[in-house]
Amino acid sequence: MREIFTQVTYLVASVLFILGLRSLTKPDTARRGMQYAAIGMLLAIVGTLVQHEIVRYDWIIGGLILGTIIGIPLGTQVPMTAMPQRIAISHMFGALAATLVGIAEYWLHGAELGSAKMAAVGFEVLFGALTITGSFMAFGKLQEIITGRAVTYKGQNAVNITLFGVTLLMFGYLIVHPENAVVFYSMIALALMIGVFMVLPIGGADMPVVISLLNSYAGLASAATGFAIGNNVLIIAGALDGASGFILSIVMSKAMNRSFQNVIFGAFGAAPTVSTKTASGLSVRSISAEDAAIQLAYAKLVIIVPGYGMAVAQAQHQVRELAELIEKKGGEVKYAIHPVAGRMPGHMNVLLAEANVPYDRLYDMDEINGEFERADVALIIGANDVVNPAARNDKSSPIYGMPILNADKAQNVIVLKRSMNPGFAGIENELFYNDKTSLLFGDAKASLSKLVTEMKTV
Amino acid sequence: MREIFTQVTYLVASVLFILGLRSLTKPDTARRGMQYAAIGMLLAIVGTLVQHEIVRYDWIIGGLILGTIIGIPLGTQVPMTAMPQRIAISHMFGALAATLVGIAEYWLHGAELGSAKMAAVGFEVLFGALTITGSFMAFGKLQEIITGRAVTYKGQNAVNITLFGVTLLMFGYLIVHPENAVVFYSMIALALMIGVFMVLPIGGADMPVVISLLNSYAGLASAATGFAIGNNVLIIAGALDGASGFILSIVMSKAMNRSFQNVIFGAFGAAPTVSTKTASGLSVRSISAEDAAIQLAYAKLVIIVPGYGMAVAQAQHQVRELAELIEKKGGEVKYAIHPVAGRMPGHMNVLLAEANVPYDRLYDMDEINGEFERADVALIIGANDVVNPAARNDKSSPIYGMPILNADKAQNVIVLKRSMNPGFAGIENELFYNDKTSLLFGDAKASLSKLVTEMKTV
Amino acid sequence: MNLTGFMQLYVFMLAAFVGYQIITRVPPLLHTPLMSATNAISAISLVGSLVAAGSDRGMVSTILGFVAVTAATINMVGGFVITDRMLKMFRREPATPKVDPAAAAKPEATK
Amino acid sequence: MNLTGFMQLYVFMLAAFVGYQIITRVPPLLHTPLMSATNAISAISLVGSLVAAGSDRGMVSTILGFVAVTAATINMVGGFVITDRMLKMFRREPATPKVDPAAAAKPEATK
Ligand SMILES: NC(=O)c1ccc[n+]([C@@H]2O[C@H](COP(=O)([O-])OP(=O)(O)OC[C@H]3O[C@@H](n4cnc5c(N)ncnc54)[C@H](OP(=O)(O)O)[C@@H]3O)[C@@H](O)[C@H]2O)c1
Ligand SMILES: NC(=O)c1ccc[n+]([C@@H]2O[C@H](COP(=O)([O-])OP(=O)(O)OC[C@H]3O[C@@H](n4cnc5c(N)ncnc54)[C@H](OP(=O)(O)O)[C@@H]3O)[C@@H](O)[C@H]2O)c1
Repeated sequence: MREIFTQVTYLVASVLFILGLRSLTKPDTARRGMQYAAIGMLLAIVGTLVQHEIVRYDWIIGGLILGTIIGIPLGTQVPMTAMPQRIAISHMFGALAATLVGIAEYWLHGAELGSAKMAAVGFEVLFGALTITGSFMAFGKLQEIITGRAVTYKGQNAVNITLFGVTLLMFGYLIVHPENAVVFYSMIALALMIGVFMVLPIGGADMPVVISLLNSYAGLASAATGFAIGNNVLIIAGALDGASGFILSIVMSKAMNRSFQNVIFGAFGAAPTVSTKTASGLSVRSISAEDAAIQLAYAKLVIIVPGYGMAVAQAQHQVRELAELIEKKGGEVKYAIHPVAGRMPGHMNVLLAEANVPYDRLYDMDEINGEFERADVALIIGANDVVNPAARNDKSSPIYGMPILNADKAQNVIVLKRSMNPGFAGIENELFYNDKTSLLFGDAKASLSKLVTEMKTV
Repeated sequence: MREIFTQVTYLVASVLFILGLRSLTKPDTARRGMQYAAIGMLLAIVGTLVQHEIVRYDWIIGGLILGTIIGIPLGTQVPMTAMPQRIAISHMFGALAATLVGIAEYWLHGAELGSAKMAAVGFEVLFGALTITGSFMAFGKLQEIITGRAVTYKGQNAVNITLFGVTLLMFGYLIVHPENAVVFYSMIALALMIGVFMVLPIGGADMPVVISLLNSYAGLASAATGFAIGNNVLIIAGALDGASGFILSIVMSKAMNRSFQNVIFGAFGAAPTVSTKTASGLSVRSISAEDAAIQLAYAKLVIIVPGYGMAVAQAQHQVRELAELIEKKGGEVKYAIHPVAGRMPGHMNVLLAEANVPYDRLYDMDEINGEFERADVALIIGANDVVNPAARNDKSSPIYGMPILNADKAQNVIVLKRSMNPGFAGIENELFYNDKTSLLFGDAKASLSKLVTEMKTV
Repeated sequence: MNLTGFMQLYVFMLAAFVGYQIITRVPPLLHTPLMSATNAISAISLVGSLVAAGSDRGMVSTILGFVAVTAATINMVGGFVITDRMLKMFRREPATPKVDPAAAAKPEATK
Repeated sequence: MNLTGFMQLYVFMLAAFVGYQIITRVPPLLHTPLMSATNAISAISLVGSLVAAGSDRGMVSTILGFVAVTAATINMVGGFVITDRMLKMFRREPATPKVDPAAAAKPEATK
């Protein structure tokens, strides 16, 4: 009887999870849908707790309380600008849980697991372990605990490949001889190392792709858990998770027009290695906040192009303020969102949403690119690569072929950045040297605040 | 070992089925995809034949051969115009197979089935049996073996409901007492009767909705078979089948803007009962093929509106011919396809495709409705309800609210039909009495051939 | 209800989702082929029929199985053939003058 | 490989399909919430952790379970909360002046 109740809760939970993710296809239904998913989660937990196997609750309650205490601030306090590392670290937790469950399974049954279950547990701990360390490294790089630079050394790939090969051999051996605990635990150790070495050579800016990849690994790990302990809701959630991570990493690579290999082995994002053109001879025109404000005040259509810099400066609220002032002065404002602006998919959207910018003002690249001709001013706020014309016309450029926003087609271009430093791709951007471009140097937040005060006086 | 092989073939088959249906979302990939699905089917059959249980092949081979002999003509000979009844009859075969397997299961295990499996077998034979007779009735009505009229009598619904109630009671009883064979077989008998009585009161023209409904029942029946004999590929195929039938019947009801109940209990399509407006006083203008040809010859844009009449007359090839002539004369030709033109979803598309009309000339209602203003001639070939303005402006009309093609917005309207008889909905059509409308009476095929010859001489 | 029962429920539930998502994206253009395609696929009930017909568990089961096999085979053969026949007809580029097998069935098409 | 094993493969295969079809239709607008949403859902590994922590099968299992429960709970709580926090921020109609809890976290938002 109880058994049936448990099973029903799992089935219902699975349905609610699917409906929850499905609701994310429309902004209006999204929130409600995810609340249902949360209910599904609670159901599944209750369904588990009533099972016969569960005889002592002390540690369970302890874990739930401790987890909640840590979880709430992670949910409420983390600023939107820190989402990438926030997501990286949560992959670590997920993978940790999966791996430990796998280890417990092995600890309890060891040899009796039999080959099939052993294979499942093996997958579980393999993917789990390398996701733990991999995600932690990604977190560290994004949080700048570890250097964001790509750490490379001679024979690196050789080392990684051997590591990988050995681990696979051990895995194969275990499927035949599940009883050999030494192999099992050393396999986990190696997997943990693989995680570290895999992420080490990847530049901090490439982390988002890596994170999504790890996301799908974490998914596969929990799916494997489902196979090991014979639980469908785990398999389903894992599969959904895996699909999501996989598809998002593809989306990103596409929008950056690069291949996985390139991301994983390319050691891209290590600026010095790739800088192609240098700005020798070219000169830029800088502009004062006052003049910029005047331009904006008399513009009919202003297209705002936010980029990673806006995130760094946490300037989204000032952006909204400025936009409102421009509208007061009778101008129209649109936001042009490049698929890989910022450092994670949807980064700009969520930041601007936080600043209460209604999402129907945000236009995808294809929707807006035609309109730049009409725009009097393209206001570029901490964006760089996503408006770099080199992607169109410089075959030698590492970002050649990447679809970009046609900001250079606007009548005037105003760029907010702090210096002449390059962006993520570490390359010069001709746009900044274009005659119609003028740069307003300084931290985006500061510059925007100046612009706002100036606008008020205009 | 063999067991595993079998299971693998089933798994692969399931994947190929899903990919096959998925390929139908694009006309270019569709054919290839369905060929993969066919391969999946063969795999599953091989996987089944190698099983240990199967010890004698004589009857199997007999059945396969006989089925193939009957199946090939059903696949190659049936004209596109007969698709509705073709599909109806095939539902009957499908349901028959499911039901017989269910009976065999019961015959062999009877009481040992246990409640759970009994429930599955029960569903299987219930849905199966009523689909057998229901589909056959639908077939009969469409093929005009049985009267297409809705057969109604006093207290009909009462009878049906009691029948239904009794059957359900028996089903419930069987789940508790699987051993009672008498109840089992009489339940099947009742289910067969339900199928008949369910379809009897529904007009021939409403059959497509019924067919799709029966389609989903057939799907549920084979899904139930899957549950009964513990076979996933059956469950999956059944679910896909069920979903398809269900969604298509919704699409149709929507496009006819009617509810299921209305279709099932409305005894619609029984012309005399509903005819609202009569043409008293109004006069129509008939036109000669010659004059019509001239109009078409000098038209810049001709929008062709095919309807059920084109199917009846099998005139699709003449339509293409005429269109080609119009183009020779420098006119542009577009086809306006109403979602429920004809007697089944996609009816017109498949007929015109058969006549080699490229599918990018066929426009859905929403795409084309804006263009009728621009059209010099709207050529209506055996369409009626789908261009009836009453749907827009006559609240009392049974089709009021149904989205229609705005043929009446065209400069001139030429209608090809045989008489002043109404269409499926059995109601008058003001459009025919409109000043800009002229009717070319006669069978569509004949009229079109005339038009073609005239065009050549113009 | 036993565990396999639940497993089957999961399979059914997920398959229904997949079906719903796929079918809702099939364009009206291909609704007729869709109908015959699902017919063809539903012939998978063969796997049940074959066992009934071939596992020599008494004449009744064998005969029932035989009829079932026949019926299912009709759907399989007829269904896949007619679906292919239809899909073959859907073309993008303007119709070519050359005779094509599907249309050849109707003389007019060859014009 | 046993039958349940295959059953599980079916479930995985179908779930992957469903996932693929859903995710590919999530607009870029919601890609960040999507990431945190899948995080939250992945916390379902709790069901495994709880058993390990509560079924009193030796201290090792219990401790491993305890840590697992903690980790999974962090994802569950943190994940659902932050997802909801984000989704709450997405608005269609122009921003309203009234202070809203999510934005209130950042003083500027209240302007
Ligand atoms: N979105 C994703 O999913 C994703 C994932 C992986 C990689 N990427 C990559 O990230 C890049 C995103 O392009 P992007 O144009 O958004 O950013 P970007 O190319 O990295 O450029 C950021 C710009 O912002 C400026 N900046 C930094 N901090 C600032 C501050 N506090 N105030 C004002 N300006 C500041 C920088 O110049 P200064 O230093 O001189 O101020 C820099 O020019 C693309 O190359 C993309 O391929 C994106
Ligand atoms: N497509 C679906 O899935 C579906 C399903 C269920 C119901 N329906 C219903 O079917 C109707 C379809 O509308 P429709 O406009 O296509 O057809 P319709 O309204 O049924 O009208 C058919 C017209 O064709 C004419 N016609 C019949 N045979 C002809 C021939 N040999 N030559 C020339 N004309 C001929 C008839 O007039 P004469 O008799 O005077 O020639 C009639 O006016 C809608 O009411 C729809 O709701 C459709």
